Amino acid sequence: MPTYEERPISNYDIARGLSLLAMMERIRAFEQQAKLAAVRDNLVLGAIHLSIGQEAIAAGVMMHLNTKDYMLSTHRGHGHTLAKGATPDSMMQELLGRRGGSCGGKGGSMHIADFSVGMLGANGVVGANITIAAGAAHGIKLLRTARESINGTDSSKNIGSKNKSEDNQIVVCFFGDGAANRGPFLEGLNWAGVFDLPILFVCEDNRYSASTLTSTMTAGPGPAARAESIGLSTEVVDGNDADAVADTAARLVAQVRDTGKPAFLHANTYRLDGHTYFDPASYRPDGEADHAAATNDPITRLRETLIEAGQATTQLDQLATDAEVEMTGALATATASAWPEDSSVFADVQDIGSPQQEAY
Amino acid sequence: MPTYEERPISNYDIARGLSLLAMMERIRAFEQQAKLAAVRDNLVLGAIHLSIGQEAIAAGVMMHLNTKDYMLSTHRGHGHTLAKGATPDSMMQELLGRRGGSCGGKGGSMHIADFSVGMLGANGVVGANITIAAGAAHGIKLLRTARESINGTDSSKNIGSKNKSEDNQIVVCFFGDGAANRGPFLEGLNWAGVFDLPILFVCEDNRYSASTLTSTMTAGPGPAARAESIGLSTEVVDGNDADAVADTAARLVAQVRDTGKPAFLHANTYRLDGHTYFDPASYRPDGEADHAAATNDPITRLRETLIEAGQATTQLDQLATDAEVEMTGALATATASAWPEDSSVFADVQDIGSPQQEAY
Amino acid sequence: MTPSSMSVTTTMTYAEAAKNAVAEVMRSDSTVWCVGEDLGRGGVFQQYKGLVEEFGPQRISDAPISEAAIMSAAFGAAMAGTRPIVEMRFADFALCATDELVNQIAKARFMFGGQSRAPMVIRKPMGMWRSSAAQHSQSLESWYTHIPGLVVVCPATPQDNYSMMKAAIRCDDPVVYLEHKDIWAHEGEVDPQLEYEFGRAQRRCNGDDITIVSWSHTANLAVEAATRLASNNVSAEVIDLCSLWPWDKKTVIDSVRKTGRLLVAHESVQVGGFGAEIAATVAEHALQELKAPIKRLGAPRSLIAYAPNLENQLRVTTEMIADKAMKLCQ
Amino acid sequence: MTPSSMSVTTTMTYAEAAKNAVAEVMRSDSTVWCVGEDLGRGGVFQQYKGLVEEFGPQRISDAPISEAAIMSAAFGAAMAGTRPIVEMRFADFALCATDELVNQIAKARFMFGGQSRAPMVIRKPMGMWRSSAAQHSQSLESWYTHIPGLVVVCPATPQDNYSMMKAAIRCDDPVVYLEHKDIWAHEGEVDPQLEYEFGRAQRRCNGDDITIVSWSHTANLAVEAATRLASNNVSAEVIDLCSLWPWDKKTVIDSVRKTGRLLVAHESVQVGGFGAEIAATVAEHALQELKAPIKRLGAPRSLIAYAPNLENQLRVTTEMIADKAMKLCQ
Ligand SMILES: Cc1ncc(C[n+]2csc(CCOP(=O)(O)OP(=O)(O)O)c2C)c(N)n1
Ligand SMILES: Cc1ncc(C[n+]2csc(CCOP(=O)(O)OP(=O)(O)O)c2C)c(N)n1
Ligand SMILES: [Mg+2]
Ligand SMILES: [Mg+2]
Repeated sequence: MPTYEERPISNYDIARGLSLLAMMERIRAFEQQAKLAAVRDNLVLGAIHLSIGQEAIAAGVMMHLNTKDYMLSTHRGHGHTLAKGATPDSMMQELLGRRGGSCGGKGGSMHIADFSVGMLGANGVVGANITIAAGAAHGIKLLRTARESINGTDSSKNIGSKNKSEDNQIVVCFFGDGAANRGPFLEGLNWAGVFDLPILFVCEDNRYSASTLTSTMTAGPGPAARAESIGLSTEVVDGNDADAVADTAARLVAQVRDTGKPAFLHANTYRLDGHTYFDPASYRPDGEADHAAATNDPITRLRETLIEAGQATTQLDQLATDAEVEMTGALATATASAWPEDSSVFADVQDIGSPQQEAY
Repeated sequence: MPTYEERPISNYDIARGLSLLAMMERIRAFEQQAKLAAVRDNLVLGAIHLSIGQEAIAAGVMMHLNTKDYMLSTHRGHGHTLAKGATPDSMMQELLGRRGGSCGGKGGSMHIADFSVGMLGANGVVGANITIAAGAAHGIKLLRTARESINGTDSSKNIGSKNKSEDNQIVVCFFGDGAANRGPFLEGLNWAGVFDLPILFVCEDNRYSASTLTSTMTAGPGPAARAESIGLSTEVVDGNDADAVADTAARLVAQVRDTGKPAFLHANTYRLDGHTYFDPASYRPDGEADHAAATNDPITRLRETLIEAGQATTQLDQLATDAEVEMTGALATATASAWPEDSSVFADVQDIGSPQQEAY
Repeated sequence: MTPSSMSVTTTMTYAEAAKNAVAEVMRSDSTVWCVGEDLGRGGVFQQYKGLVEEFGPQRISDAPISEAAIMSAAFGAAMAGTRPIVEMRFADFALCATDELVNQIAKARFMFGGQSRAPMVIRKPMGMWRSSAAQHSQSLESWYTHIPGLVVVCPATPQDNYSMMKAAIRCDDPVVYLEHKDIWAHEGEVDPQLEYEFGRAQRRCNGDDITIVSWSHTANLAVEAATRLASNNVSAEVIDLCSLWPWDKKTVIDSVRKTGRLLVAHESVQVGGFGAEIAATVAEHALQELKAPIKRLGAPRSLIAYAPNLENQLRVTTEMIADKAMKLCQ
Repeated sequence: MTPSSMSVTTTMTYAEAAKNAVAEVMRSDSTVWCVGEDLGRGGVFQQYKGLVEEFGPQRISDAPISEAAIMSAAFGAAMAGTRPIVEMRFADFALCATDELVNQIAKARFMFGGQSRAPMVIRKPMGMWRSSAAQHSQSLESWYTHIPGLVVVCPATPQDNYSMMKAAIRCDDPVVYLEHKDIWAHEGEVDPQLEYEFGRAQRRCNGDDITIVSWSHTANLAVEAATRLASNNVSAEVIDLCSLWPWDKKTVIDSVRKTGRLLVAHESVQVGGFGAEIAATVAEHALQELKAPIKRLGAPRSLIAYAPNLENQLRVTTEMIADKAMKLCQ
């Protein structure tokens, strides 16, 4: 489990840094608007879980994916979804339960999904997405074999496509430190290992499981050690260092694409907000969150790097302003959107025996 | 994970060796009679899973327990149950579904239990016993605290009882290599680690999960590495070397009693029979089982050690003969036993809302 | 409920009622303990608030996010002689522990021929609450009625949540204890001396024209519906089953014999809901006395949606109960 | 069943029928695959015998002992575009994957607003077989009827196991496919051209005096009972529901309207069983036409015991069905 080392600032990739920052600002701004919608406007009725402080992981991992790749998320999934390419309008509409929402207002924050960009769903059950994600990777592998058996032998694959590796579809699965204590962690990682599946597991370790310090409920050294014991290629990264996440994820994503085998990324981070937007998080030691906000905000850290690398503050500020404008717009759009058709509650249950045919 | 080293035969503990052999012969004989009852007599109607070839683990571990200690077993639990102190009569009656059976004929082989000797049940669901066993250890710890809070402070415990350590009740939980791929493995071991519970987990690795070679369905180095990654003190032993098992288990049992913390024992073994008594096990490579029977039968191996240590063959043969007599008797007793009372099927469902009061 | 001679009642919420019951029993029985996620901070609905301060973290125990282990470890501890109260947080998450509850806990006593007992209270907050969508809103009480070995209870009021919690902790069998999430803050008078006996329904309104059978929060709606019906000159008898297994067949059948009409109302999906069991039982035992078809009112067989207007399509409301009862009496 | 013009029937067992259906579909659709423990050796009941030789280990896939992962990984693979057939080995073990089936698979399409589909066949061999005791004998079909999003089917004959398996694999919704373990070896004629449509019951006997509704293996017993009844001059109509969700209300209600009597018989526990849903539906829609109380015949609310004499106490037998029907007609 190598940890990330200091990059010399001389050959710093400014374009990538800016792109990471832009995405992180968008995620932050989206969630700030979502929180306003909830707290100020009382327009978000269900619970929402903010990833404020954790944006570097979503941005740093997702920049290596394309929309054909799949991603599965948790209850804390806004950042992942946005970084995967979903539009803020359809996301905010979903959070407000409105028409136009990516799930038609039926899912809300905890079930946000956008299959058009490969986002196969947040999940309200901690850890449940891990085995589903392994299965999505299983599906990719099976379909590849099925195509190959139709198109010819295995070797054709190596000849036919020039950029073979980039074409290899993969899955990324996010989950929290708390999820590593549920059965699906073991079963899902084992599944991916046994069947050699193209999936990158990303543990976002923000140290808390709701109001519980996860370390108090976790035996042994933790998720990364467990992943290694299941034979997965594993790395640990400072999840609040966007460049470190991007570098490590680049390596692991490429490895998963090339080998078709699973890998595991443990990213240490901190959630600056409460577990839900209405959680005052008073269970934290005094000053812990303030200290983290002051010293370990991934956005501040990346801004500092960029300034050190020669970027103008104004240019960076502009990214924040743009993001805020975009997300204020998304909230305005969502607020102005109609409720879903009443009848849609009977649609998409099932084809056969659907309540559209007979309500009971 | 230290593995067991050769013992110099000079200071070999003959009394212990004989006691181990006696128990192993009894287990073997019990299961041979059970198999006869099934195959020859058609008196065992449900599936039975024999542990022939694996007896050294049951004998070697259980010799360090007393009846106040708890033990939880698997579908392959006859050996464990006998070694824990259950009587062959009540066990055989249970296998035949007869009156006098330790579960009144309601459980059969897969649910055999004898709470009077601390045997809290076999289990028909692979891996399910792991979390239950952790809980039994949790119960022990809670009751100890409850007693202490009634009897006085913690320190009294150290003064009051001379043989404190032997008094400390513990739990032993057996499971197979296949069970290490189920969620309860992770959840149960983590639970025991988090709450510092007095439990010894014993993985009986016979290399197969029903007809599947477990290694083909297990990612990474396997159960012991997983247990270590969850922070458990872990050892690996040649499970067909009865003395090695007894030595290692002695150490681990004492450690669990003293520290109150969990430990893990990985015992390598081989099942000489089929998965169930009616499984021809034709999925095994030709000769594999024969080779194991010829070279790695734990009974033969222990006999050889004892002979080397100076024991007479006749004396050892006598143990086998005694065991066979005892178990033939058990089968005769069981065969002659009546069926359970019909009405007992409505007893022990529940006190409130029981079908004894109203059948439906 | 057995009324007591010298009752001193106190006002408390539904959540506090259960908490007080738990605390009282824990004071007198050192083998009782609670286990679940976040309990040390009062639990997700604050239904354990303050308990860790009194009883310490061993008896008000946090847990890893391991519903299967929470359920199953509590079971092991129950077999070892303790009396656990298991917190599942949301009834939906209890599905992660189904093998543990159904194959292990419910069956242990029988399977082992009476050698073991599993005195456990398994708390599963159920029902619709705050736009929580499909994975945080389910009511699956009918499932548990179908599993031999389980007691199933659904308290609807603070008094019931107090008295039934005490009865559940005292019970030597596993009790699936379904509190409704939407009424944690409901206040009511609680007489601590009232004792509850499983299998006893409560006649919450007396009436002659129609019997409305319900449970959990829907029983409260049925009481409201009865008031509306009264103003339309329909006299409805409302029976709150309180416990679904065992359930009080006699009270229901006697009532239907009197009124000649039966409406069963519940929040859960109608198809395969426990309302069917009641309807079927009455259709077997009181068919001759019926003046009208037996009606059920449950959720359509769809999933619980997030948007409030969609969620509302799935609710059984006071109005719907009153309307359906009205029609049945015409 | 839609009869075909040129039928060529073959004799096969219930197990073979399903296997042949699976093989045929797999030949024409390369996205169909099977996953479960020990499938490479034919599966625990040999219902996959020979398939790995034809389709290889990727499409007839072994699995770790991880029911939760088997269920859930198949679901992920279904969302990714494959059509998995999931083998749970014993219906009882499927309880280890309840969150996966109920909270994930059944809800995904709806929760995600129709973006995803889960075309899966989830095979759960159910029922009593060979003294297998409480953890290997359950029939929990009523649970699944209560879960929106799931199709629930119970084939009773080789023909049904052939035609319904094909329909299940074709279906774009998740299908809980409950085969009965006690009839794997039953032989029967199978016409490969017969197509099954979910929600269609089969009238397996025509009769005028009483309607007997059943499904799974108990439907076969009901047919035997009808023969016995006929020799007592009672003409029983036997309806095999085949699929429980959707279920064929019309055929049942029409039949009850004709006969005026209803007996529902099933192997599972009577309390909270699907028989209640049928009884309740008839009590709502055909109460006036009933000449006798609606009767159900299911297992007592006890657990399945190992000893054969005890196990027999829990069985619904041909004799019991005939007796109960007889009494109802007197
Ligand atoms: C199976 C299950 N148990 C409990 C919960 C309630 N719950 C929601 S989020 C959460 C904490 C999760 O912690 P972690 O995995 O670290 O993710 P984080 O919230 O920190 O991002 C809990 C306990 C749940 N949703 N699902
Ligand atoms: C949850 C569950 N899945 C599947 C089974 C069927 N089954 C019974 S024993 C067995 C193999 C278990 O292998 P292992 O754990 O290695 O124990 P062994 O039989 O080798 O002693 C299987 C798959 C079961 N009983 N429970
Ligand atoms: Mg966390
Ligand atoms: Mg094994």
